[in-house]
Amino acid sequence: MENTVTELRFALDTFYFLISGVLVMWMAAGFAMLEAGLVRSKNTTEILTKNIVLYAIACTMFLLVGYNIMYVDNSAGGWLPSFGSLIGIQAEGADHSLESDFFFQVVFVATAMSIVSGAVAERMKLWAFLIFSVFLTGFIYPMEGYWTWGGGFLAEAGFSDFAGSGIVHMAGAAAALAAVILLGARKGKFGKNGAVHPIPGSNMPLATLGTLILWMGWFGFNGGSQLALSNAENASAVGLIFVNTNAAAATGAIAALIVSKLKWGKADLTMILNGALAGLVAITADPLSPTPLFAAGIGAVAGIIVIYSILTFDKLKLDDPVGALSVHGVCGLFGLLVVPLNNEGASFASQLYGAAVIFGFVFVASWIVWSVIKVTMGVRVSAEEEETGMDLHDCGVEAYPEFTAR
Amino acid sequence: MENTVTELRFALDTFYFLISGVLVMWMAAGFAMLEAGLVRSKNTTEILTKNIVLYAIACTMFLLVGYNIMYVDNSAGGWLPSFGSLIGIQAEGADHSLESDFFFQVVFVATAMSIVSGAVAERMKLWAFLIFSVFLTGFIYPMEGYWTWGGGFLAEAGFSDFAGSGIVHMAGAAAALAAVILLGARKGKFGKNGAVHPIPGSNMPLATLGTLILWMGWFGFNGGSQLALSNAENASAVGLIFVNTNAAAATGAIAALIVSKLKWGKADLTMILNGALAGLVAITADPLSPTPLFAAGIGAVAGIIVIYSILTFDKLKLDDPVGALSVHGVCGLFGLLVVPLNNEGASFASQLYGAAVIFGFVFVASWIVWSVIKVTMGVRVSAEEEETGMDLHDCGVEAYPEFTAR
Amino acid sequence: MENTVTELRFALDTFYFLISGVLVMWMAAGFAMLEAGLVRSKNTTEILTKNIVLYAIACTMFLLVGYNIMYVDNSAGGWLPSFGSLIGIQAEGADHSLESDFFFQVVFVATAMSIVSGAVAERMKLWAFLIFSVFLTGFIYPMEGYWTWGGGFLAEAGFSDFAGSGIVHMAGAAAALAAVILLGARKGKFGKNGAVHPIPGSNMPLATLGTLILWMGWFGFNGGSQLALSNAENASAVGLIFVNTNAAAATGAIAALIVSKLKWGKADLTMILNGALAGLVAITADPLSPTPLFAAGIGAVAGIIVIYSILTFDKLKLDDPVGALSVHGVCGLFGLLVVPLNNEGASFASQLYGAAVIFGFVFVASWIVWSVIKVTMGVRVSAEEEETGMDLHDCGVEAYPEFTAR
Amino acid sequence: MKMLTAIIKPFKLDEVREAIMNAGIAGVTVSEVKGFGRQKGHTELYRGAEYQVDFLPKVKLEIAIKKEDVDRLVEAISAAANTGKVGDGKIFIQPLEQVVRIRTGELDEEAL
Amino acid sequence: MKMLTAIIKPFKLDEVREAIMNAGIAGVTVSEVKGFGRQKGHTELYRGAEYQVDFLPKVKLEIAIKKEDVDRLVEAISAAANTGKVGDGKIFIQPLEQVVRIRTGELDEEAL
Amino acid sequence: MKMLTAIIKPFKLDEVREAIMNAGIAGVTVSEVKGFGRQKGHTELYRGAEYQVDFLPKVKLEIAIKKEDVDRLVEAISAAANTGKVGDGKIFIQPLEQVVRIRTGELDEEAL
Ligand SMILES: Nc1ncnc2c1ncn2[C@@H]1O[C@H](COP(=O)(O)OP(=O)(O)O)[C@@H](O)[C@H]1O
Ligand SMILES: Nc1ncnc2c1ncn2[C@@H]1O[C@H](COP(=O)(O)OP(=O)(O)O)[C@@H](O)[C@H]1O
Ligand SMILES: Nc1ncnc2c1ncn2[C@@H]1O[C@H](COP(=O)(O)OP(=O)(O)O)[C@@H](O)[C@H]1O
Repeated sequence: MENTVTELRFALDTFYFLISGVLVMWMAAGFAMLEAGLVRSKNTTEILTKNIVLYAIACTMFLLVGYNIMYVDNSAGGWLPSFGSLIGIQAEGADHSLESDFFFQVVFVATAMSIVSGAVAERMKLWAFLIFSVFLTGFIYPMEGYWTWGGGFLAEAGFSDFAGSGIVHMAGAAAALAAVILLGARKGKFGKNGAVHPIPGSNMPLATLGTLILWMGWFGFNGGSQLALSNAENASAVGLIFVNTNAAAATGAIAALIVSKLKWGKADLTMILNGALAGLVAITADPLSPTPLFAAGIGAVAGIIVIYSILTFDKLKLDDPVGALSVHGVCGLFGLLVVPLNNEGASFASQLYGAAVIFGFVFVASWIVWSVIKVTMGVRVSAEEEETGMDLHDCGVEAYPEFTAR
Repeated sequence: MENTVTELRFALDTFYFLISGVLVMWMAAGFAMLEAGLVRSKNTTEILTKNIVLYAIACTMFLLVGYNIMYVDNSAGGWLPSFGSLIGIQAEGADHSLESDFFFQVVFVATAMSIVSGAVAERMKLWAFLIFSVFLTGFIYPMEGYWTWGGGFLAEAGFSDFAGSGIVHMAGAAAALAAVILLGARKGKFGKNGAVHPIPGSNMPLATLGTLILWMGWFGFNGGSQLALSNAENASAVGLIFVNTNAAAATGAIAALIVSKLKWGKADLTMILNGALAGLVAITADPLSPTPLFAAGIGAVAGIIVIYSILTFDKLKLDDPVGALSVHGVCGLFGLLVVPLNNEGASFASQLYGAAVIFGFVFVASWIVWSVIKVTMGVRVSAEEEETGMDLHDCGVEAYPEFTAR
Repeated sequence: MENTVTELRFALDTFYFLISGVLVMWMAAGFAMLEAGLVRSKNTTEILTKNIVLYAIACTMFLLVGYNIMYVDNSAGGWLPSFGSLIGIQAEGADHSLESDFFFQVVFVATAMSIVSGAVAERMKLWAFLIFSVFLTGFIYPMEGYWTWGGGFLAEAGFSDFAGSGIVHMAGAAAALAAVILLGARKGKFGKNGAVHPIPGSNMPLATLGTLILWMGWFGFNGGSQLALSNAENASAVGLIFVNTNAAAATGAIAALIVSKLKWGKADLTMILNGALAGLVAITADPLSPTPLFAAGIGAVAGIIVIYSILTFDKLKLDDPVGALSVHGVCGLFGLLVVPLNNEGASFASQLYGAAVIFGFVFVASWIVWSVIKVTMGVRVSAEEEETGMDLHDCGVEAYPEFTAR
Repeated sequence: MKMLTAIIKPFKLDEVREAIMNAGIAGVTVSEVKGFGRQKGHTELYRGAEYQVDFLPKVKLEIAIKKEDVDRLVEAISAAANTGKVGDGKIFIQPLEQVVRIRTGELDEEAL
Repeated sequence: MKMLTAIIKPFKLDEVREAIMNAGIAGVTVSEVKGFGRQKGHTELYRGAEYQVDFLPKVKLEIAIKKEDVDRLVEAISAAANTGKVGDGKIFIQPLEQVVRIRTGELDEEAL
Repeated sequence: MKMLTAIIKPFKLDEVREAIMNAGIAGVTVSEVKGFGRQKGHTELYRGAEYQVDFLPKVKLEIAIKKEDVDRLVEAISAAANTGKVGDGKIFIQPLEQVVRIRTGELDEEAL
């Protein structure tokens, strides 16, 4: 009887991991739609290809080496992971199935990689991107992930990142930033004298759908990161996480709307979408400690930050078609830095330390990988391919191939 | 051990609330896609903006005041709610986490508001709509919600509305009806001598996707409204609710198809979509008492009603681009009125009473708010904006902004 | 207390069935979007209509007769099912609610039928299709389903098909194949001397979205097919199923990408989408016995097979706009045949036997139904309708009806 | 024969089509175009950057007619398409030497 | 030189293009248009309201050619585009005074 | 008056539009077309079958101008649209007999 109950708890927690994982997996569709909506139609097939294949590569690489690097048999507090075989074996007396944990973790890796595809859209070679994704998902992410979630030295240093504002989102943005610098801007984005020429995406309904998919998936992302549900404390925690996650997204959207209205007199839809995502990224560092009201506040600030951040990157001539650097990088950092306001276990210093380590490592490691790819096979499509669109060159078929003149 | 089991039940019920809530949250995307598909492309960015922002506003307002009005510390059987602070505090010995309940309830509010956006599409000012949504989600809906679900006087009067055919759907339609009357029809919709000039929506795949999203989300809407799952009786009830919900939607779609084929010789896709939704709305008043066969019957009748209702609103020159008045209003009422056929706890008189109270209150309260907005800032865009499309004026970017001539 | 725990297990398993069912129901949207993306826009409204109505018909027919035929009161090991009333009554001491089981099963039927719509797209009469769907979902599928899952003679013969590579997917493909032969190819698909003229689909983002929806839904499809979750063994099994399902899809996509790149120098997006689905179909026959690495291998092989299979059907002048015959038929068979490699309970002979029986029965029964329809009302639209598009003729409205030239 | 080309505001298409039909003209070919002229474009906003869109949606009608119908048709179109606001469009008249009806091979005025 | 404009049924485009190529003509500019003429439109149905759509999809080909090629090309196009049913379309021939090839600056017949 | 029709590469539209404006021309009508000519198309790939797409996206500009502006405008467009690669497009010049401004009824050169 006691055993039955223990097994029942095991079953419920496993189920909770799996359902959370399904929601995070669904975020792959969210990124795909968001990015497909925010690029021009001549590059849409290619961005769709990147998105579905990166998810496939992330899942495969994390199975082959990534999970092992990040979680299996590592020493506590270390810098370097051990290497063993695949995903290890289920521990005696575990609270949930090992595979359900793996499943939940594997979809996170894909999220980190999805962040990159948006920032480098419309100009990066398909295969350069795919090769990079092998490295990020198989090695770079698992390595830095180990430092905190695998029990490595950042965990020991008191760095606190509940569901990955830093470890997933800012890390993805760091990898993206390296690429954005190395790649240069899309042709025509920046004019003389700092002029910014917007390049409107082709499909606002897809961008909105993508954002709402991400919003939905985020309940799995943050909610699942409690890592247990089966007693009252954990269940209540998960409930609060859902409420806070939703509140931050909502106020992020509203804040972006208001800033947009005040600044330009109009409701800039893609800024509102970015505002919602900014709120989500920011609350991800700690969706459990704040009250819902405080969470709403964090979301609102993130919704403001994201707009000014996007404008700043434009001024710096760092071209990011979907705003990934601002949403995931800047608001990820912001999320990390406000953790100590609500969570006594975290200090501003340790948060800064952790953020610096993660950003530094991922940026440098990514820079090296991108650079090698650049030197060997090149990272950027030719000017002519950029003009005609990457769909024809890389994929062979346009996104909307009917005769209708493009 | 006993405690472990109690906590386990608490955890399972909390989880059930949260997952149901995620499904209902997802309905926000359903409404967004359905409406984006059923408006012209020149108004698509604007309707997307309305949909995502209304969800954000609903979540924020219900956190700030709505949940409190509807559920916290109210007297049983009353007319007026008490006012306290935010979402209250978890009761001792609760069956599930307070936050999970709040989360489930908050997504319902958004549904009610989503109903409005479709009916007023293509002509209502963005900001008039958003301001109204503050009032509906923060005050009007919570007030009438309290009367039944919060234990107010309608609950006492024996009014029975399991998951909200009246409280959510018909209420949303009542608010929409007030606006539709005050706004007038879209330019060009009605000609001389009662001629109806259809204004086809721009994107049937989006409309279909939206409907299927709503269908999916409805399992959370109705399934979660059992409010408990963790014993055999409740679990079986939830199972039956799923089956009945699905059956009513299926027969609603089939009935609309058949009527359409008999009347016009063709399969009118958007009528079929409305038929499925009509079945869903109608079964929502009581998805638990009927047998699956009876539920299928209710859905079929709703699928027929919705077509004739849409035709009637057109005759009355009440312009409703997406059929929200018929789907949510008329079929919501129909759903309420058939409850007594299967549920001995309900009487036809009390159902009629409840429907009248809800409709009357929401309609009048909405009328007042809309009227104040109309007088102060106006509710309708200028004729020229209507012609050019609201996207350019309110949002600044078209839904499909590429050069391709619109 | 013991009772509470038993009921709690009942509740958890019921919930698990229902959530799995919701995920499978969602696959209806996946098929709808995939097919809408892969047909020309002039046939898009019609394919959307087919998809939503077939789901409605499947749900209704399976409620009225199908579930009864397949599961209720049948004799073990038999050929012919018994006939009783509707879905039967809940057994004493059941592990989960009867309705939750019905719900999970009913969404499977819809999947089988969805497979057909893609293969016959762009040329089959709407009503011929809908009438066939009554027979497939009400009789043909339940009959062959009974033979294995209902405990009939194939179960006895040791045929093993965990979640339906054969019973659902290959069966759907068999019904489709009969139709594809009887219908003939779309006008213009095949030229002289074996030339294949591709007819590109109209909307790659929808096709990709559809695939990702299917991928998501498959976790319910395979994960739910364990049929129990509430103890450690079952929960662990479900966890492994999720991991294997995901791994096979991922490697299916990657393998199809690599073959495409090697053969044609480009990343053929719709082949990659088919590759992911091929991996999913193949692992469905047994997602539990293989290790994740082996599952990845199965997916990869399926991703290769699917490409060559599509090319072969083209050579045979069997026109299948979405690749359903290859994805669901050929890879379904492949999935069945690799089961014995990991599962000692299955033998190659019994797998072949089961596959032959299912394929033979469904193909012949479908052939008969299609033939009767062909003789009486015709299955194929007129040449002129095919030219103008089926949307205008069958549905009355185009998918993107705005003035913009098609 | 003449080829008359009219550039009009899109929402005037229905009225203009009726005017043409009432003038007894049996055929028109229509296309969507973008026009640039005295009517000024609008400012759009995308991700915080404003930009000027100078090309406005217009509809182009091409109508082959007999010489003697020109004046009547110009008047009919002008009346129907006129809103009095800048951007109402233009009518261009060009020579047309020969017309062939593909179906029958009929020529010139017979083919109109 | 002449400017030949052909309005044809969309699904005939491939055949007509081949006919043009076989006639030795090297260049064509194609656009999608909607046509209104003797061929009647169809009734559409949307949310229970029927409405008449009079504009049918057509394809327009514009081809600049030497004077002496006109007859040959008219015949080739007519043959390829003909289905014998109403709505097959028309060919219009207009004067063309000058042609410039942008790339080289070549003029007139050299530029074709 | 003349009707000048230019077929150019789509990405050159902005530059050409500026050149036209700088030449003091006040109006242009633009449409998307597909062009077939010496520039070869590309091979596309769909579901394992390769196929040739011969029609390339082009932009067509139609500009009604005074006779004396023709040479200047041809030069301006040629300069702006030239990339030196095959497919840069053509300019066609046709007679234009009459122009009407719908809004005011102004005629001919007044209406341009
Ligand atoms: N010179 C021209 N050549 C070709 N098209 C022109 C010319 N001038 C104007 N147009 C077309 O006519 C439309 C209306 O012209 P515009 O100057 O804006 O107003 P109006 O017709 O009132 O003078 C333009 O958008 C353009 O499509
Ligand atoms: N007078 C006209 N001017 C311009 N286009 C015309 C004219 N008459 C017909 N057309 C074009 O030719 C197409 C076919 O014409 P229609 O009268 O339907 O059939 P047919 O070519 O067999 O006489 C029309 O759809 C329209 O695009
Ligand atoms: N004879 C023609 N008539 C009409 N349009 C033509 C003709 N020749 C070329 N074009 C148009 O000009 C475009 C460019 O022509 P092309 O022969 O490819 O290169 P180029 O302009 O360098 O000679 C074509 O795509 C087509 O749109």
